[in-house]
Formats: sequence, structure tokens, C-alpha cells
Amino acid sequence: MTFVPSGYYNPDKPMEGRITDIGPRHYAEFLPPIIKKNKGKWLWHEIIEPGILMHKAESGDEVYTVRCGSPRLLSTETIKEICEIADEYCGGYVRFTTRNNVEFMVDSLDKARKLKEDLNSRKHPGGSYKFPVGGTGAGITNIVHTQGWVHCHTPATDASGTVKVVMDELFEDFQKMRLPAQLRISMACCLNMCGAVHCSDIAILGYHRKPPIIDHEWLDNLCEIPLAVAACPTGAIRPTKTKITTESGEEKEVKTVAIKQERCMFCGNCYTMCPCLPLADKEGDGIVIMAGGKLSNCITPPKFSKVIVAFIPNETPRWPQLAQTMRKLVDTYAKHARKYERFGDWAERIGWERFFELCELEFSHHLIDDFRDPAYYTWRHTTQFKF
Amino acid sequence: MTFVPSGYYNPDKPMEGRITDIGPRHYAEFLPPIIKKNKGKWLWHEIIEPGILMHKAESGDEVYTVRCGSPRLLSTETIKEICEIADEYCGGYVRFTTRNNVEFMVDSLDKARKLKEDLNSRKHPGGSYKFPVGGTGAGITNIVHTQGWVHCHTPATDASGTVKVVMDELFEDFQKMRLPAQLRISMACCLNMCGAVHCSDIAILGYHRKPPIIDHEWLDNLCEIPLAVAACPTGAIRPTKTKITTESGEEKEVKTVAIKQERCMFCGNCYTMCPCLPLADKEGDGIVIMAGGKLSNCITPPKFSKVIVAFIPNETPRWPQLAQTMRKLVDTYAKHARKYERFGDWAERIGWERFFELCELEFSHHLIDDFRDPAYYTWRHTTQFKF
Amino acid sequence: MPKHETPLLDQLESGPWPSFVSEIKRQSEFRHKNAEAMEKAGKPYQIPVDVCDDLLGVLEMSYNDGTTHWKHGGIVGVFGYGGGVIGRYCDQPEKFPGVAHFHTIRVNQPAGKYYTTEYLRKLCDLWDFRGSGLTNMHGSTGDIVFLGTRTEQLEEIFGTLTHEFEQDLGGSGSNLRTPACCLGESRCEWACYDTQELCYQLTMEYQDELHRPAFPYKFKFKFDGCPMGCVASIARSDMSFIGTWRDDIKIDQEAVAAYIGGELKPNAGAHEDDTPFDIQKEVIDLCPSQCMSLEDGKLVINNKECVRCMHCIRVMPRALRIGDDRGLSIFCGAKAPILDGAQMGSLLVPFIKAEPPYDEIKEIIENIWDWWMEEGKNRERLGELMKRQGLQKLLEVTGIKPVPQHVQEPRHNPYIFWKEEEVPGGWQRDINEYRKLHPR
Amino acid sequence: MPKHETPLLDQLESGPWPSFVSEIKRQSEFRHKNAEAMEKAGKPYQIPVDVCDDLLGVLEMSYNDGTTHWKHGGIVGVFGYGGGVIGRYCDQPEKFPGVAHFHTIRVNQPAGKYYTTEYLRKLCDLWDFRGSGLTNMHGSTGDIVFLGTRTEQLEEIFGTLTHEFEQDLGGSGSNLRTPACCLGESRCEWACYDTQELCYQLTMEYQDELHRPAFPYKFKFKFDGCPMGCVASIARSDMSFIGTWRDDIKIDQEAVAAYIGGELKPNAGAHEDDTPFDIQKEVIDLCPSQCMSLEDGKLVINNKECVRCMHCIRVMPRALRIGDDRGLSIFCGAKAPILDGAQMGSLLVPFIKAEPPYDEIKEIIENIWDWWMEEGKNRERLGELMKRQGLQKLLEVTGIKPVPQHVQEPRHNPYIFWKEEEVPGGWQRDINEYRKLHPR
Ligand code: SRM
Ligand code: SRM
Ligand code: SRM
Ligand code: SRM
Ligand code: SF4
Ligand code: SF4
Ligand code: SF4
Ligand code: SF4
Ligand code: SF4
Ligand code: SF4
Ligand code: SF4
Ligand code: SF4
Repeated sequence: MTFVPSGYYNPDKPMEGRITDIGPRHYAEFLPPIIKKNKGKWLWHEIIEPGILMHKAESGDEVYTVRCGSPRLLSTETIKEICEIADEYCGGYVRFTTRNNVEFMVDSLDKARKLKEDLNSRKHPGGSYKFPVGGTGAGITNIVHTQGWVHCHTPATDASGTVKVVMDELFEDFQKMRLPAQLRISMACCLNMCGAVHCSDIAILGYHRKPPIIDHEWLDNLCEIPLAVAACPTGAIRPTKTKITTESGEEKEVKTVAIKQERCMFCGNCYTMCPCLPLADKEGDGIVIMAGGKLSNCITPPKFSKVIVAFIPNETPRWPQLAQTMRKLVDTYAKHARKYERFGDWAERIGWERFFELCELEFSHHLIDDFRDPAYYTWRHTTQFKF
Repeated sequence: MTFVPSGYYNPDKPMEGRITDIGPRHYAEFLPPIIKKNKGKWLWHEIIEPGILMHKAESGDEVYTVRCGSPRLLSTETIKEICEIADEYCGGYVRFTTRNNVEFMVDSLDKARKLKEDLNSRKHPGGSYKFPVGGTGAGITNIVHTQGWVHCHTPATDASGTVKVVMDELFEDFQKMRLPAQLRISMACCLNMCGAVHCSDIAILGYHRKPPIIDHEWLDNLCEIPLAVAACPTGAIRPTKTKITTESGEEKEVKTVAIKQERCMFCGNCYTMCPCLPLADKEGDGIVIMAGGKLSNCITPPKFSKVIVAFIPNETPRWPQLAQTMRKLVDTYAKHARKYERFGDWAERIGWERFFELCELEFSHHLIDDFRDPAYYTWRHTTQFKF
Repeated sequence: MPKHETPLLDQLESGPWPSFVSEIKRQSEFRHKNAEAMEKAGKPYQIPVDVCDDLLGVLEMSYNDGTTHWKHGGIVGVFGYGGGVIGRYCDQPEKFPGVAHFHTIRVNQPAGKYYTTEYLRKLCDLWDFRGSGLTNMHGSTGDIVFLGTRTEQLEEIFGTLTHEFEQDLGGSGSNLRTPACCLGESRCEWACYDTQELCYQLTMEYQDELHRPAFPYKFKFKFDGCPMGCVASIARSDMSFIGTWRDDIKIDQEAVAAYIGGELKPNAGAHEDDTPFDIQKEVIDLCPSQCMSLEDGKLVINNKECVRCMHCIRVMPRALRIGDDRGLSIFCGAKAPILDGAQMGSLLVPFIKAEPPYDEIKEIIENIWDWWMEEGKNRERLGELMKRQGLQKLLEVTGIKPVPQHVQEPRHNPYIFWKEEEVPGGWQRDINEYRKLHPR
Repeated sequence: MPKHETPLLDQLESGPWPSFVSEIKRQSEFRHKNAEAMEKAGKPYQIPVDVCDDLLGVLEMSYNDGTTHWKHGGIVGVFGYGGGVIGRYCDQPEKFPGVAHFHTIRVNQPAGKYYTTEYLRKLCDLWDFRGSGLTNMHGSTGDIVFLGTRTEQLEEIFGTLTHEFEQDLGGSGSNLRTPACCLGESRCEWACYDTQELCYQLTMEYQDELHRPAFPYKFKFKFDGCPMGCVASIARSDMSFIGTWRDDIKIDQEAVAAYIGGELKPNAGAHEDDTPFDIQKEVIDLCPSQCMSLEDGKLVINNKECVRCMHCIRVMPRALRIGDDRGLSIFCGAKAPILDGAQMGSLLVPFIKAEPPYDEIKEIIENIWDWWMEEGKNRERLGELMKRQGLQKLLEVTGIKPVPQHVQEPRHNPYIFWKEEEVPGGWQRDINEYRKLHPR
């Protein structure tokens, strides 16, 4: 590998010719002409069929949007393929949605249908679709997710893999609109929750279950002990000293930390602050399922997802228990909820006791809130419950 | 006053002949025969007219209950008058309700009506009723209340007096059943809330607004400093030493406490623990009005009352602002709520923003929760609000 | 001529509502009139004749200066008991010697608060003789409250109560407090269990706890016969026993028709208005679980989905009746706001039969007390301990299996505290093993 | 022959959903094929050709041992910026040298995420050349995420981006993070303001805050054009700007009739089912403020009571339209659960006009930042500071008058913290004065 300088950076004079603080490109440069023309003057829209939206403008213009799925982790090769398609059908414009779908916009239904066919026909050598059309209306759209084992240092599960198996399982509902309302699934590989897992209809969350191992020998070298101590939300960590035998056999006393394990809730916040406190563990780590959250203010206010399955192990590569549970949840919801009723609104209407029964989920002490004062507000304070 | 011993107590031999732990009398000794006979076998009831209930038993028996108000603070003279009435009409039985009303039971409507007339005819020399009949159904019943200036050491207002003026103001509704649902008012003279003020349709609460005065000279003698410190829920109190000039002019250093005044929420808990930390103050003390609580599980679960008026001064003896506010609340509720809708259910249906508007109450920062973590849950987390 | 001028209080004699000022004055008059007779009968008033006058005096002073004139109680009581008396002293004893001591005695009321006049008169006579003659019928907890006597009378009153009236004191201090109940089966068709009997039996069983402080703080039992909550147990008792049923609401379709037809008044006539009854609007639409419907003029209830809110029953009491498989639910931890904020009771036992000798119920109570006495801090109510250690812990110490009924909703934070034994391989791991796979 | 066997990952190539494994393999193949051409063009791959193979290798290892093999980042970045790059190193660099360094670059996406293919191709070429050729389109915050490069490439990439593409980096660290918006007016009839423009303008205004960490912790802006919340701002941004309107919903009664008559499909056809439309059941009964009715076949909305949930609008988009007096509401403090539990945004500004140059909005932002930078602890999000100091404080520092709209319900604890200046006579009292009225 020969290093090829860009010519814009001289390490000795880093400020020379430097351009900073110019921000992103102005979006208007990228708007398709029909969009630019009718911006702010849209009248109404229609979902012609799964994956095809039509927006009608005051001008009479119609724009047809064909939406397709994406694994979000895209190679530049695939992006270039997207560009080819956009050039062919859309005059060289394309957009991505807030849930990582790809949207191609054309000006007639005809073109849209052709495009849809084309997109649906493209497959990877391994067999999966490249650009499955769908994700609109009362169905399941793309799963918002995070890095997992592909890039992050704190995950308790993989992101891309779990998303793949769940979307494979629920694929039909990506291309259909048979559900009572839209169903939004999110995935985050650790408690940091880089996504809206805390407010999704169904959420897949990576979770550790073992307190950090303490790397006494290195801790004082690699970490700021006070920061590690301060990081713990439950106050489980305190500074201490301990005698160790180093790898090289030397006996010595080192400054380190002690952890009250029974106080640990496995959040990994200490590990974020200090690499000498790793949590990850094959048997300890796995998945929590949450459900019943939402973001829109439509009919009911936004609400948080609730923990409904305390633990599913990391059964790589296809997490069969996870996939089955998701299937069960979606089908039960599809069968029992009312039209326009979001997942959480349904659970609340029938009562969580009935929800657990219908979904055949086990209830255990793990699902009872015991985190700080607000926990109390989730307990049952009324005789209104179902047997 | 000559001391007349009962003969049951000898201070030198306190255990001699002592009877303890016998509990209350068994209730069955006190049940009117018709009640005893039909106990557990009642079929249904009817409110014949305000203040008269009829209960029908499987046996066919009917018992008519005439309910009347009481100031709760009863002289034995009045109790004896109650006994006379009970002897005359009810075979020598009477009961009290959980809200301090008096109930006379008879076996025919005729007797009940006569009794009602009799009760309503009895008045105190000062002009007030002794035994106003009412307090049933969709109206206002007796105000549950506490001691106030009559007996307690921590009140921020009087209990009996505020109840009197409010019941005078709302008296018609004690004898009517024109409201959308029952309306329960409670009164407590300090934050200890010796009653169900925290869950009442409308609640009157005594509240201090000045932090304790510290009686440095005496504190260490009369109080346990650590207990006073521990008593403070906001951690506003710490032990300290201070130099004082005693009443006798002596200079000395004493152990005492210091209070971070801006942290004080005037709960008086420290005063309960330590008489050298009095809070009471003519201008500081007054009344908070809370509303929207309930206890029954009927239609909606029980709920807490909310603070709707931050402060009303102690305008003795007749608290005109208090009385007017109560009148406004009741009338607005009567006008706007739906049948069967409790006060809080109404406020929630229309939204608190509309509630403040309709009741012409001022909203101020005092009404926003800022007490610990759960406060967050009362803020507005949705675009669903009314302008 | 009254002993003290009370121009402010006098204004509280007017207006329709029974005046407490008139009550005090009535007693004052009576005492002055009766003093001589008492003397003659060998029963001279044991506390000052003008106790009521001085009470009015000190109260008038409060009405003037806007503050109370009662001081902290100090420790007064009867021998061997740690509760039942609230000590009270006036901070102006020179001005108002009649109320210099003004202690309260809590007398354990009979369950349901029924009385014979014979018994009430006895109480009155005793209290006239040895106290102020002023009472609260009743205190907020439920006791008969004797308002105002002097220290030296306490034992005499207690002796008379126990020896002559077979009557004990109620609770105060860090004790079990006087249990209280709604009138229940005695006169209510909705009672799902015998509140009075359970209240009485538990009061008797726990006399020791009621009289001798062994707890971290106060502890209250209250007994509601059904979800209406007429004794407010769910908000005011550390353990709240609320009647309920598990089977179907009983329907008398003829009576339903009579309501619909306007022959019967809805809600037992609790509303004055005479708008015609609309069963859809007034009942079916208001059912919180939306489990009712009218089919061919017949009322249908999907009882499995019913949350027993009793709205339909109260609106049509002659048509609908509670089920037959009755028992109660137990809620724990209710309390007033001091110190950590108010709490409603939290569901512990969804359903339990309530039949003598109530052994199962007692076992639950005792398990809870064991835990609270072990773990509760000084002045920490059960509810606060529950908040601090979690509902899980309460379930654990009572051996009750967690069910969805225990929560209004599952936790929305995922901060699950796993236990070591629940996690395969346990928690003790070796950093060197870990570093083999994950070099620094 | 692949560099590493990946039997587990290979199983993720089957099934219909686009396979990320296939994506990585695709790029791997391309790189190997293209390497020579790049070399020839004088643009030899600047990071190992087998970066994708090694990524698959390390990932397969994770699939085997159930743990990640990425280490903490350390501090890498471009000169003068404190954000935009996430450092990442592999804990098995010997086995997988291609990903020994595997840093991420966050590129600030254009508002609304529209692109020309010309621009996208440029990005691809740069990233092929100087990075792994793998991306996330897009990251959860909204950035274009370049996944995996080596430290020495960072400045080169940055230089190319700024000089050739007029494109800056996004945020990371204790900075303002890359703002993001829904597509808004560009293609949505419900947008109440121009989300893209506000997003762009604030991004530009606060470039310094975006690139240079001066905050206690991260800070996010998100812009939703209406209460539907298509960019999830209310759950994911310290300041969330949500479009709304104050006047009446516009009704086209003919279109209403067409919906009722079945000529138009409800909810714009978002449901496959073809049960006939029932306006009462599907719209009027579901209106959360119960402010709609049908009168003589005409739809009537009591707009004063409407809470703008938009349900009726979304069910009948051709009949109902948002009002004309448009603006936005501002919510503060949303965040993920770490550390104190998740928060939704809390309403700060019920309504504000959203018109360039947005000065009023900027003033609010800056007042908030001043407060947070003054009072916020290290790693304390705005929401946590709000919890700690109270919503009152936020209102105070922004000079906004408290209104009932700020709360879902008023406080239920009466623990009001009065201020000294609010209480007549103040707080400084003299114990001796007090004792005159209240002797010890
Ligand atoms: C394209 C996109 C905005 C963007 O800037 O990229 C978008 C576009 C539209 N949304 Fe959305 N929403 C988009 C993410 C969201 C999100 C955010 C999310 O999921 O993370 C939400 C909040 C989800 C939630 O509540 O949990 C969202 C909640 C809605 C709703 C409310 C639905 C509800 O039942 O609560 C509507 C109204 C409806 O669908 O009836 C809506 C309606 C729409 C409409 C119909 C608006 C319009 O008139 O054009 C657009 C097409 C809908 C469709 O896909 O069927 N959009 N929409 C996003 C597409 C994501 C995707 O690829 O699937
Ligand atoms: C007499 C009575 C009020 C009344 O006028 O009826 C009363 C009076 C006092 N209560 Fe109470 N409480 C009375 C029922 C209640 C209730 C209601 C109930 O029991 O159903 C409550 C709310 C429920 C609860 O227990 O939470 C109640 C909650 C308190 C509290 C706050 C306890 C807490 O944990 O939140 C205190 C403060 C304390 O214990 O220091 C308190 C303290 C007091 C003290 C002892 C004052 C003190 O700080 O030492 C009062 C003595 C007043 C006096 O001089 O007579 N009182 N107290 C009630 C007892 C009469 C009876 O036995 O029937
Ligand atoms: C006598 C008493 C029980 C006792 O043991 O003393 C009682 C008796 C009855 N209650 Fe009650 N309730 C009594 C206090 C309560 C309380 C407690 C309280 O107010 O502190 C409540 C809870 C209040 C709350 O929710 O805030 C209470 C909530 C109810 C309800 C539910 C009403 C609702 O709309 O939520 C009903 C049903 C109804 O009235 O329709 C009810 C119904 C009844 C019935 C009809 C029961 C029956 O079939 O006999 C009784 C006559 C009602 C009436 O007065 O109109 N009772 N009732 C109490 C009378 C108090 C008084 O003097 O006014
Ligand atoms: C890349 C991205 C996930 C993704 O795959 O898309 C991401 C990745 C990381 N996030 Fe995040 N966060 C990403 C969006 C989010 C979001 C979503 C959002 O911004 O809308 C959230 C939730 C919203 C919020 O801010 O609360 C989020 C909440 C966190 C948190 C918890 C912060 C909190 O206050 O609760 C952390 C922990 C931390 O800051 O130490 C975190 C930390 C991290 C770190 C830097 C790991 C760490 O502890 O240092 C991750 C680096 C992963 C890696 O190696 O690439 N990330 N992070 C997202 C940024 C891409 C982009 O710029 O577009
Ligand atoms: S959720 Fe956790 S593990 Fe996943 S990308 Fe974010 S910080 Fe990393
Ligand atoms: S994982 Fe979280 S709870 Fe456990 S010790 Fe670390 S910071 Fe504390
Ligand atoms: S509420 Fe307060 S002041 Fe009133 S009786 Fe109870 S403890 Fe005393
Ligand atoms: S009144 Fe309450 S908050 Fe104030 S110092 Fe005393 S205990 Fe603390
Ligand atoms: S709680 Fe139920 S059983 Fe008891 S009196 Fe009230 S309605 Fe009757
Ligand atoms: S008791 Fe309540 S929940 Fe049950 S059917 Fe009647 S109204 Fe519905
Ligand atoms: S948030 Fe509103 S304006 Fe923005 S895309 Fe969604 S529906 Fe349209
Ligand atoms: S926008 Fe929502 S609240 Fe307003 S009228 Fe329509 S459905 Fe009702």
C-alpha cells in the first residue's frame, strides 16, 4: 500500500488551506425537480400498492415513490447500483428514509410499476433480495438498528444478524399491509440504545447479564478510576487496592476498583469509561424483547416500550427463538388488535395480563420494574385487573 | 378538683388486676336486629330521596337509613341527644359512617320521613343545624378532616373552621343530588395528611411556606440532632455549631443545626422530630387546594389529587377566598362534567389546560412537579394538548 | 358571660352546617350547669370545669394570630402500652389552664361503627367525668377519639374502659394502628366478604402489635368489602383488603329490561336528574374493559374480560349482582405523602378466600412484618421499603409467584437485576481466560 | 477461496431480506477484482484490499464466541475537530490485519436525505479508495456513515470532502450532533414548517458547537414536520422541533362524502383490508379529544378542543388538511435510557413561528445551552439536568411563562418549593418574637 496524499493536508502546517465548518451540502441541490417545484404545495397522498406511494401536488403534478428495503450496511458497489437505477428511472435522484429504506421517485404509475418489478428482480448471489419493494402503510418496515459485532465495542449481540433473521421471518409483512396499523421494529445491541428502541412497537435489545470482570493488573494504567466509579448509575463500584500476581509472576499491590456484583444491572457504562471492565460473555449475553412503544402522536401519545421477554440467548447465526417469538408477537397482534391500533395501544386495551396470555409469554420477576422511584408507578394500584 | 380514683389502678402495683389486650367490643353486640338478621343477605338498595337509603334483603325486609351530617367534633351532650333520637326511632341503635356522618336505621319509609323531619328541625342556638339530613348519592357528603388548631401541634390552618365555611358554602349540595357524580372533599391541616386528602375529588390542605426558625439555645437540650437531620426528606438540615447570646445574656457556643432554606419544602417533618424548629407563621401559612383524586375503582382506577391552587391565605374566621374557590370548582364541575364522571375524570377528559380555563384558575410554576424523579412523568410529552 | 371573648369563633356559629363552635359551647354550658350535680353524686369533674371555655379561648387566639398553640406531646400513656394516647400541652397554660394538658385517648371503635345507645351513653358519662366531654366521632383512622384530658386521668379511664366496658384502646406510635372497615355485609349487597369479622379477628389476633411498639413505624389495616372502597383502604393502609369475586356477574334480564324501560331508576336513584336512562351511553360505553353489549335486548357480559369496576352493577343494582366465588385482593404500601410522596396500595394478592380462621391471610401478614421489621429503617413505612427494595422482594418474602396482574405495565427500563444463580456459568470469571480471546 | 471460512455467516445469505453478509462479500469481491485497476490509475487502495475479508473473519469469530472483538476507540480524529470520527481497533489484529484499525467517519447528510447520483458516486469513489467501501446509509443519528478506515486516512478523507465535495463531517463526542429532519415539505402534505431548511440553518449556525466539544455531553436536534414524528424527534433529541398549527383543520365536505360513500380509500390505502369504511367507528370514535361529530352528513370538528393528533387527517387525507397558522412546538430532554432512564421530550414551547432567520428559536437554544453548560455535570444530558433542577428552571432560563400546556397533569405531591421573595415577610424570623406567642 503506497500512501497517496490527497494534497489537502500538510501535517506540519495543518491549518494551511484548511476548510472547516462548511456544514453539509444544501439539500436543495439534491431535490428532484418535481419535488423542488412542488415543495410545500402537496395536497394529499395515496399508497397505490405496497411499496408505491403517490403524492399529489396543488399543481396537479403527481410523484410516485417506490420504496425498497436495504440492510443499511451497504457496499459502495450496491450504492453504485442504486445510482444506476436512479439514473435510469429517476433522472439521477434518489433518497433514503429515516428508517434506511431507499426511495426512488418517478412521475407516473407506469414507471413506478416497472421500477418495482426491476427492483424486485435484483438478487444477491446468496439468494436474498437486493431491493425488495415494500415497507409502506400498515405493515412492517425496515428495522432501525445499530452496529453490533460489526463495529462496536459494547454490544451484547449482533445487530445486522438479528435484523436479518427477523426480517427474513417477517418478510411477507414487509411487502403486505395486512396489519392493524404500522408496526415498527427497532434493534439496539446494548443499553446505550442507539436508536428508538425505547419507543418502538417491538424492540430487540442486546443485554449483558454478567457484571464486569476486573482487569486489576491494568486498570490503574488504562483507566481513570474516579471516572469508572462515577460512571456506575447504581453506585456498585468503589475504588480499592488489591494484591495480584502479574502475568510475569510478580506479586504487587495495585490500585483498582471493587464491584458489588449484586448491585450491578449490567449497563456497561463503566466499560465505556474503562476498557479494563469488560462484560461480554457468550452465555451471559443475549437479547431482551421490549414492546408497546410508539413515537407518533396519532390517536395516543408517544410511549415507551416495555420489557416483555427478559432473555433470549444468542443462538447464532439465526437466533431461532428470537425469530419465533417475533412471529408469534406479530401474528397475535394481527389477529387481535383493532384497525388503527398500534401494538402498545392494543396491549393496554386488553391489559398486559391478557397480552401475556395471548402471546403465550411467561411472566417473571424480571419484568417488574424495580429501578428507582418511578418503578412504583408501574405496579398495580387498582382492583381493575383481569384474572 | 378532688381526684376520684377508678379503683382499677394502683400505681405501686400497676399489674394488679390489670386487663389488657381485650380489643374492641365485638361488633355483633351492636348491630340492630334487622341488620343482624339480614347480614350478608342484602339484595339491592335505593336512595329514596336525599339522605334516605333503603336496603332490601332476601328475606323481604327493608331497612331505611336516614343519614345526617355532623361536625365530627361532637360534645357528649350531642351524642346523648343522638342516643335519645336512636332510642325513640331506632330501638336504641345508631351508627357512624366512614365520613363521620350519623346513620339512623328504621324499618319503614314512614318512620324514615318522620325522623328526617325531626332531625332537620333540630338546631343549635347559634342557628346551624344539628343533624342536617343528606350526604347521599351524587352530591357532597361530609368533609373528612383532621385536628387543626383544636388539637395538633403542626397545622398550617384550622381544620374544623375551614370545613365549616366550606360546608356552609356548599350546603345545598349536601342536601341535593344534582352533581354528575359523588364529590368527596377532604381536609388536612398539614402535609402529614391525616385523611385521604391525597385522593379526594377536592382537597383542602394546610401548608407552611417558611422554613423552620431555629431555636439554637434550646435545640441541643430538647432534640436529638441526628434525628432532626435524618428527618429532612430534602437533606436541607445539617448539624452545626453556633455562637449565641442566651436570654440571660450569656455568650456561648452551642450544638445546633443549620438549614439550607432554599432546599426546604416546608414539610414540617423536622418539627415533628424537634420542637425547636417551629414553622408556623401567620403570613406564611395557608391553604393549598388539590383536586381530581378518587378512591373507588369504579369506571376508573383510584388516583391522586393534584395541586390546582398553590396558596390561599388564612383569612380567619371565614376564609372567603377558600369558600369562593370551592364554589367555583363545584359549579364548574356541575355544569361541564358528564353523568357518572368524577371530578378528576372530567379534568382529564377535557385536559388540565381546559380545566384551568373553565375554573378561571391561575397556573403558576408552583403547580409543576419538581419533586424527585417521578416529576418527569407529569410533564407534557406529547404534541397532544389544547391551545 | 363567657370566660373568653371569642368574636371570631362566634362567626362560625352561623350558617347551616353544624357548628363545632356551638358544640364546644354546648358542652361548656352543660359542664357549668352540671358541675354541682356531679359534685353531689360523688363524681366531681376530674378535669377543670372550664376546659371547654379555655379550648375556645386558645382557639380564638389561634384565629387571631394564625398559628396553633399546641405543643409536642411528650410521652404519656398507660402502663405497658406504647399507644392509644396522644399527649398534648398548651403553650399558653397560664392563660388557658383548663387545657394545659389536653391529651387525646383513642378508643378502638367497634368494626363498622354500629353502637347501642346504652354503650354510647356509658362512654359519654365516663368522658364527661374524666375528660373534656368533647370527642371526635370518629378519628380518621377510625377510632373513637376522646379529645382532651389530663395525664393523671389516663389510667383511670383505661381501667374503667377495660373493667367496666370490656373495651380496649386503639393504636398510635410505631404500632399496628386501629384497623377499620366499611360496613360490608351488615348492610351492603356488594360486600364480597365479611369485613367486620375479618377486621375484628385481625384486631384481636394482633393485640400485642397494636399496643406495644415493635415496628419501624406505624402500620395500618383497612378492609373494604368491594372495589368501591368506602373505607378508602387503597389509599390509607399499609395493608388493604378489598373484596372481589372471580366468577360471573349475575344478571337478571327482566330487571335489565325494567331499567331500559324506565321502570327502575338508574344508580339506585343517586342522581336527581330525570333524563331517561340510556343503557348504551350510561353503562356499556362507560365499561372500562368494553366487555358488555346488548344482544336482542339482553345484556351480555364477557366476564373473562371484566375488570370488576362495578360500574354496571351500581347503575343497575337490581339487575346485576356480584359473583358467588368471593374473596379479597390484598394491596400493600398505601400511605400519605410524607416523606417520599403518597402511595396507593400495590397489588400483592390478586385473590384469596376470606374465611375464618383466616390462616392464610395471617401468614402473609406475618411474613410481611418479619421482612419489614428486619429491613425497615426507623420511620420507614412498608410502602417506602417496597420502593427501596422492589415489589419483587415483597413477592419473595411472601412466597407469591409474580403474575402480570402485579403490574399495570411491565418495566419500561430494561435494567433487569439478574441474580447470579439465574445466569449459566455464574458470575465469577477469569480475566486471563477472557484475555485469551480478547487481548488488551 | 475466501480468506476466512465463514460457515455461520454464510447462513445469513439465504432468506429474502437483503443480506449484509452478501453486501460485505460483494465489496470484497469487487476490491479484489478492482485492485489492479486502482493501482494502475495511480489510486492504489489506501487500506488493505482484504479489509472486507478480515471483517467477515472477525465477525465469524464473534458468531462463534458470542462476543465482540472491537476495542475502545481512543482519540482519533481530524485536526481542530473534536468529533466526526469514531476510533475503532480490533482485539485480534494479528489474525485480521485488514481491520486492525477500523475507524468510522460520520459525514453530515443533506437534510431530508435526498441525493443526486453524481454526488453519491463521488462519495463511493472516495470511500473505495480510502476506506473499506462499506457504509451505513445512514447512521441512527442521520449521518452518512463510512465504516472502517485507518488513522492516516482521516485527514485525507476530510481534505477531499471539504475541498472537492464541499462537504463537512458530522458530530460525535460532547458536541452538537448532526441534526436530522423528516422530509417535510419536500414531499409531505402535512409538514407544518420547512424542516429541511430549519435543520440546515441551525446546522450551519452551530458549526462550531458541532465540531468542537464544549458541552457537558452530546446534544441532538431533530425536526419533525408534524406530530406524526417521522424522524422520531420526541424520543431521540435533546431538542425536538415538531410542526403544528393553531387554527382550524380544513374540511372538504365533498371529499368527506366520498370517503363515506366508499369512493375514496381510507388512510390513503395504507390498509389492505377492504372492509367498508365506517366514519363513526374509524374516525369519530377514535378521536382522542372526542371533538368530532357528523351533523347531517357533514363532518364537524370542534377545533378548540382538538389536540391535533392528526388521526382524522391521516384517515381522510383528501378531505381534511392541516390548518394555515403553522409553526412548531419545542420539546426538550429526550434521550435513551442510559443512565437515569429514558426520557421523551418535555414540552417547552407550545407554539412558535418557524420563519427564517429563526432568531427567536436560536435565542431559546442559546439560553438552554448557557444553562446546561453552566450547570450540567460531566456526561449529564439536558434531560437529566431538567430532572435534577426541575422543568421550572428550564422555563426560567428561557424566560417562558408556565402554562398548563407544560404539564400532562399538575403535581400530585404538594411539595411546593416557595421562594423567599414570594412569601410576605420573607423567611428571616426571630425566635424570640416567636417565643413571645409560643413559650417553650
Ligand atoms: C419516508 C418517511 C419520512 C422520511 O423523512 O424518511 C415517512 C413518510 C411518511 N409517513 Fe411516517 N415516515 C417515515 C417514518 C416514520 C416514523 C419514524 C420511525 O418509524 O422511526 C414514524 C413514527 C413511528 C411510530 O409512531 O413509532 C412515522 C409515523 C407516521 C404515521 C403515524 C402512524 C401511527 O399509526 O401512529 C403516519 C400516518 C399513517 O401512517 O397513517 C405517517 C405517514 C407518513 C406519510 C404517509 C406522510 C405523507 O403524507 O407522505 C409518508 C408515507 C408513509 C408510509 O411509508 O406508508 N408516518 N413515520 C419515513 C419512512 C420510514 C420507512 O422507511 O419506513
Ligand atoms: C387524630 C388523627 C387526625 C384526626 O383528626 O382524625 C391524626 C392525628 C395525628 N397524626 Fe395522623 N392522625 C390520624 C389519622 C391519620 C391518617 C388517616 C388514616 O389512618 O386512615 C393518616 C394518613 C394515612 C397514613 O397513615 O399514611 C395519617 C398520617 C399521619 C402522618 C404521616 C405518616 C406517613 O407515613 O405519611 C403523621 C406523621 C407522623 O407519623 O409523624 C401523622 C401524625 C399525626 C399526629 C400524631 C401528629 C404528629 O406529628 O405527632 C397527629 C396528632 C394530632 C392530635 O393532636 O390529635 N399522621 N394520620 C387521626 C387518627 C385518629 C384515629 O386514630 O382514628
Ligand atoms: C356508609 C358508607 C360506608 C360506611 O361503612 O360508612 C358508604 C355506603 C355506600 N356506598 Fe360508598 N360509602 C361510604 C364511603 C365511601 C367512600 C369513602 C370516602 O368517601 O372516604 C368511597 C370512595 C370515594 C372515592 O372514590 O373517592 C365510596 C365510594 C362509593 C361508590 C363509588 C362512587 C364513584 O362514583 O366512584 C359507590 C357507588 C355509587 O355511589 O354509585 C358507593 C356506594 C355505596 C352504597 C350505595 C353501597 C350500598 O349498596 O349500600 C352505600 C350508600 C351510598 C350513599 O351514601 O349514597 N360508594 N363510598 C360510607 C358513607 C360515607 C358518608 O358518610 O358519606
Ligand atoms: C453509529 C451509531 C449507531 C448506528 O449504527 O447507527 C452509534 C454508535 C455508537 N453510539 Fe450511539 N450511535 C448512534 C446513534 C445514537 C442514537 C440515535 C440518535 O441519535 O437518534 C442514540 C439514542 C438517542 C440519544 O442520544 O439518547 C444513541 C445513544 C448512545 C448512547 C447513550 C446516550 C444517553 O445519554 O443515553 C451512548 C453512550 C455514550 O455516549 O457513552 C452511545 C454511544 C455510542 C458509541 C460511540 C459507543 C460508545 O460507547 O462509545 C457507538 C459507536 C459504535 C461504533 O463503533 O460505530 N450512543 N446513539 C449512531 C450514530 C450514527 C450517526 O451519526 O448517524
Ligand atoms: S447500541 Fe450499544 S453496542 Fe450498539 S452501536 Fe450503540 S453503543 Fe454500540
Ligand atoms: S455494568 Fe453498569 S451497573 Fe454494572 S458495575 Fe458497570 S456501571 Fe455499574
Ligand atoms: S394533618 Fe397534620 S396538623 Fe392535621 S392532625 Fe394530622 S398531623 Fe396534625
Ligand atoms: S420543613 Fe421539611 S424540608 Fe424543611 S427543613 Fe424541615 S424537614 Fe427539611
Ligand atoms: S366498600 Fe363495597 S361492600 Fe363496603 S360499603 Fe362500600 S360498596 Fe359496600
Ligand atoms: S363491572 Fe365494570 S368492567 Fe365489569 S362489566 Fe361491569 S362495567 Fe364492565
Ligand atoms: S413528520 Fe409529518 S411532515 Fe414529516 S414526513 Fe412525517 S407526516 Fe410528513
Ligand atoms: S386531529 Fe385528532 S384530535 Fe383533532 S379532530 Fe382529528 S382525530 Fe380529533
